[in-house]
Amino acid sequence: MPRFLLSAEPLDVAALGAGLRDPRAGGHATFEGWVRDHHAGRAVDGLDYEAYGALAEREGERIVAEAMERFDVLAACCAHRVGALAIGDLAVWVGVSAAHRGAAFDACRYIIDEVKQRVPIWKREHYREGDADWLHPVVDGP
Amino acid sequence: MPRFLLSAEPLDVAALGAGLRDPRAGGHATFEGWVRDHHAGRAVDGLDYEAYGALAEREGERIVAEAMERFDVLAACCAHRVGALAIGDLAVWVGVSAAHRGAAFDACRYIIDEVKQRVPIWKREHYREGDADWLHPVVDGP
Amino acid sequence: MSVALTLLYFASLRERTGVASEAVDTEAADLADLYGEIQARHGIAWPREHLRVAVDGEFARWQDPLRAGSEVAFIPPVSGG
Amino acid sequence: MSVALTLLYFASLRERTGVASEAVDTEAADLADLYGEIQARHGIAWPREHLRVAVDGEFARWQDPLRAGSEVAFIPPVSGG
Repeated sequence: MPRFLLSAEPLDVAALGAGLRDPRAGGHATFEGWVRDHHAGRAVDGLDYEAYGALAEREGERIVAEAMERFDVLAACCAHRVGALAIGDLAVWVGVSAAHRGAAFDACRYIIDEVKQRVPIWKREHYREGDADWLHPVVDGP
Repeated sequence: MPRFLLSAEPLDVAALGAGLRDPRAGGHATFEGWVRDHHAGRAVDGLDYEAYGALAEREGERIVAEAMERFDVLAACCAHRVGALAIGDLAVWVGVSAAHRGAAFDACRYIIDEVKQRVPIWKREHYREGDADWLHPVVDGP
Repeated sequence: MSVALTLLYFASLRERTGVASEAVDTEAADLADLYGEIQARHGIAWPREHLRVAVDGEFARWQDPLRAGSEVAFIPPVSGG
Repeated sequence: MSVALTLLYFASLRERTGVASEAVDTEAADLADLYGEIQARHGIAWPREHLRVAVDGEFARWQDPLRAGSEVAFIPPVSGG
């Protein structure tokens, strides 16, 4: 079963969470990224996500696998929307189950941090003033 | 609206999460505590939670208020079950919405850490071998 | 001069005393003193340092004097979550 | 000796080139060289240091030689999540 998925349809959070149940798990941490109504001081109306599908899925799987190696967790999954989203829509979901809560939190945060930095998905913001822009935040090397 | 609640019925996670929606929020972190099938090397079949209701609700509210002062978050809530629970049941839920994910994670973790240390709720574990025990972990203090 | 109080017991303290609450008349000087009485009467092993005490649904200090008609709870270490 | 490749463009690079993909024949020595050609042809401002490059759905190094028939993507800074 894939542990990273791209979806053109709204994410089914209940189903995603159900896939991470484990009788040995005492803690389950999740992160939801929602489309918010502002960015860098500008009012935002909505956005589009575009992905390089094949590479995004591979890199996403790699990130989840890294999290499962680094932290003492039982199950983890990440799903990311593509397409047009409105304010308040769920853009990305991460869930992690672990025996203890510290590892669940740490792995959840690792996954969302790495996904944002490494997975080839791009956001085009539509501003209330009518224009739109692809976001390409430049990270200092190497 | 209370930001900490005790419930004798199963927690409705979808409703709890819906109460924390905000168009300014970009990140939503949650923690779910599940009843797990082992503790301190013993197989566990289920457990009971007992609370000192009036004090638990006050101390819980205080903890959520502290989290909202310390971290840059928009909304937060915690709900805790009382009564008899089976393996896999949801015992406690924490949700936090914030403009940015760092604050959402930090506040979520703060709330669950403090709830576990300070809120007068007690767990009685039923072991597969037939006996049962109230848990009273002694913390070095103050 | 005795004071009438209600005592609340939870978890293993409730099992130890066999009651969830009881009405007492006490001459204890403060909450610490009161706990000493209760410990002796019910054979409670918990040292006071491991408990907290609450009066009328708020945490209190062991040195606080007793208030007539109040509800006092001895809080053993908690294990929610 | 020229090599036939497919190039993929995403996000602002796709808007800049006006196509999501294109077939090219190139004599570039490696992926870095290829990016130089494409930059010049499409007037792309991004310095190579800000991009990553992928071949057939896997990240690659700019010094890698070109493989005939492969699919090459220049990856501008990402903004998912």
